[in-house]
Amino acid sequence: MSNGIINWFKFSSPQTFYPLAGKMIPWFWALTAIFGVAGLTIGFFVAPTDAQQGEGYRIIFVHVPASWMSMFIYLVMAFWAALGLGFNTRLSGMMASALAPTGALMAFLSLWTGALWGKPMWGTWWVWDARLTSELILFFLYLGFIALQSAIDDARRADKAGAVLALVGVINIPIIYFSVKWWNTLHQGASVSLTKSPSMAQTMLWGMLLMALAFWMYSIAVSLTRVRAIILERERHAGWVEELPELKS
Amino acid sequence: MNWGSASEFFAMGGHALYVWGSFGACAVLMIVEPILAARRRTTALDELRREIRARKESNE
Amino acid sequence: MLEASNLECVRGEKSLFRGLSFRLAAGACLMVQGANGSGKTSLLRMLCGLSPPAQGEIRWKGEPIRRLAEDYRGELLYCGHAGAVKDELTALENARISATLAGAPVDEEAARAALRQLGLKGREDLPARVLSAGQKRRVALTRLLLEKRRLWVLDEPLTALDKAAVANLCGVIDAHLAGGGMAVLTSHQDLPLAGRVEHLRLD
Amino acid sequence: MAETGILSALGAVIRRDLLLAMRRKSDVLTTLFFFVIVVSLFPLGIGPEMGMLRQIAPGVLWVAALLASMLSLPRLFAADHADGTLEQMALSAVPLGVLVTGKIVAHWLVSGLPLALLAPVLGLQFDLPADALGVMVLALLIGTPVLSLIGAVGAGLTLGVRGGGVLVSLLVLPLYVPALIFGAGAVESHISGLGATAHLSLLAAFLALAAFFGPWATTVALRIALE
Repeated sequence: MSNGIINWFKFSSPQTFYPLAGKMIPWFWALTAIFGVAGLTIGFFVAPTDAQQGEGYRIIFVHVPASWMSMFIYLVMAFWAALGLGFNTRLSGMMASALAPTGALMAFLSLWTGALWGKPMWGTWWVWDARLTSELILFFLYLGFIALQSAIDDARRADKAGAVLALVGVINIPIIYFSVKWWNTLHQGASVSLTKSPSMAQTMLWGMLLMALAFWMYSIAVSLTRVRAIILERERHAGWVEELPELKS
Repeated sequence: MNWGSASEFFAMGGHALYVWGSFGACAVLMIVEPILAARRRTTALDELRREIRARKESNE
Repeated sequence: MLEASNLECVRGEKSLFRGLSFRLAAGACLMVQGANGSGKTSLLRMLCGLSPPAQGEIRWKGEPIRRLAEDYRGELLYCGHAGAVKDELTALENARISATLAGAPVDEEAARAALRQLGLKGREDLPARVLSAGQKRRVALTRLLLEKRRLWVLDEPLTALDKAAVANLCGVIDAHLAGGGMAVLTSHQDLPLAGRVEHLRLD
Repeated sequence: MAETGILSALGAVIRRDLLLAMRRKSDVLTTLFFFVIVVSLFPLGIGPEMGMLRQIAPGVLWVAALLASMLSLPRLFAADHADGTLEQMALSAVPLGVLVTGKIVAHWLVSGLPLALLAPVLGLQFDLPADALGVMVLALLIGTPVLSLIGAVGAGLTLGVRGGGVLVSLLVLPLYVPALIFGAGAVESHISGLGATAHLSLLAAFLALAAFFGPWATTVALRIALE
């Protein structure tokens, strides 16, 4: 038991994580490419044209994965934040700040593709549908997190303050989603449902799943790249950084 | 196979703007973001190199 | 009683001090000295538990202060650069309210007596706005008399005080130490205390 | 610490903050005037058609209440932070969470409660019927404490931070969404004859949750800010 704990703490030190992340990044890029190519092939060439929505429905192959990732990344961010706040591990805070821009990007992509999907289907770029509205608020939460962290100069304080905000946000997100849904049904607004189209074929589901995996691998790869940059920025006065092979050349 | 020809593929049944607008935005942003992240790391490395050199010179 | 072992303080990217250890017994006084920016205030805030040390541990009666939390704070009195004196309130209100906030409410008579003892007789009901810097400082220092705490942590308590007030304050600190209390303080001026003072130099 | 000690400390903080607010009346009045002016601007921007105004009234009043209560947030801890009182609170034998709760209650009493009491007068400008005004006040009475509770977290996080005043709105406004939806929705669904009970109970549930987590998160945020 005690051995396992020691290993965990060793793993969670920036010094050991930095080279480890460097080794993992190419693999995640490779997985991104494999899943991406497979997903796009199915999405464009295997999945049949949708009877009601025509070819426009193919947007779901990026819209749904982006929405999933935007929500999932917030959860992961809150998890790292809680870990950092509870155990005072340096790496957790860095992970949380490395994830935030990617999460914001996913939320933005989800909104962008949602708008482009809405125009041909509903004749309007934006509908105040529960999903899109919650996604918009999630995007604001990401922006708030990034803004708060960049406004605080002291890195340790920025990590902790961001952690509190992420935790408050993660408690609030289900309530926000529920309230927006409630508001939406009360006002009987147009409800855009990308996933629940009745003619959802098995192949479409596969395509979406593969694309979701590609987005997932992408998010890991890019946030690992970013966390390496953050480690270098924060740990520059630690002795081990000067011993890095990148700096010897 | 869904498409008879390449032009049919690019036309996306009249929804070209929306479909390619979505996929294009994803592609562009998902290429730009990793480049920015990698650039952030090389900038940090450059700064470190400069700092180490400065420290060495002041020691000599 | 108070025990610090192997403390390290990091501000920003700079390590201000490391490997700092000391022990303070009942009735002892520790004077922390050092140049500006050597980490005196940081050390004092660390001793209060406001900021955690980057390394090392602070213990009170053998227990880490992090674990003691409110139990430790109930024995501690901290007086920082900012005196926590509200301009909008009168001297008397300031004294009573800060005692209440600290968890040790006092009645009006005790508060008036404390203000008198520090030479603020006749100014009890003036708003702090019209008091001079030294008088405000003395309002802040009434907490020493009103809150019965074992450990005093005073950051530059002499700032803005005149000669008579300094002597007065030294008397208060001496009485506290003679009663088995402890004090940790910083000061740029000489503090003519009657008892033995230990010194700690940072830098 | 005994239970009575905690309650008396809570009362003392509330009394202190109210006393300070009384000596600095202009701060309180600014918030109220802001509320009145924002609400009065809407008819000028939209036009005096009564049917339309009646329809937008709940939303306008609620959005204005959000903005007004947010306007007073940066002051919640800033003065105590600047003069060292906050440090003393953090070092008090009374748990910081209790003192923070007291400050939040006082903030609501000077910034939330007056808004709720003023709302009916402004509702008249929008031709709201009397019973809808009653629901409006009730919804604001339940909802404005939520604004103070969540806002306090934002105020704690941005304490002493560059551009804290603008930042706090970015952090806090998205979190206000449920309060806005349930609060304004209560009045709307009352007007449309559906009854406001469901909305008000949800708003109350949100208040209970905010009352549970808000002071705790604020306390953590303040300790971080003081480090």
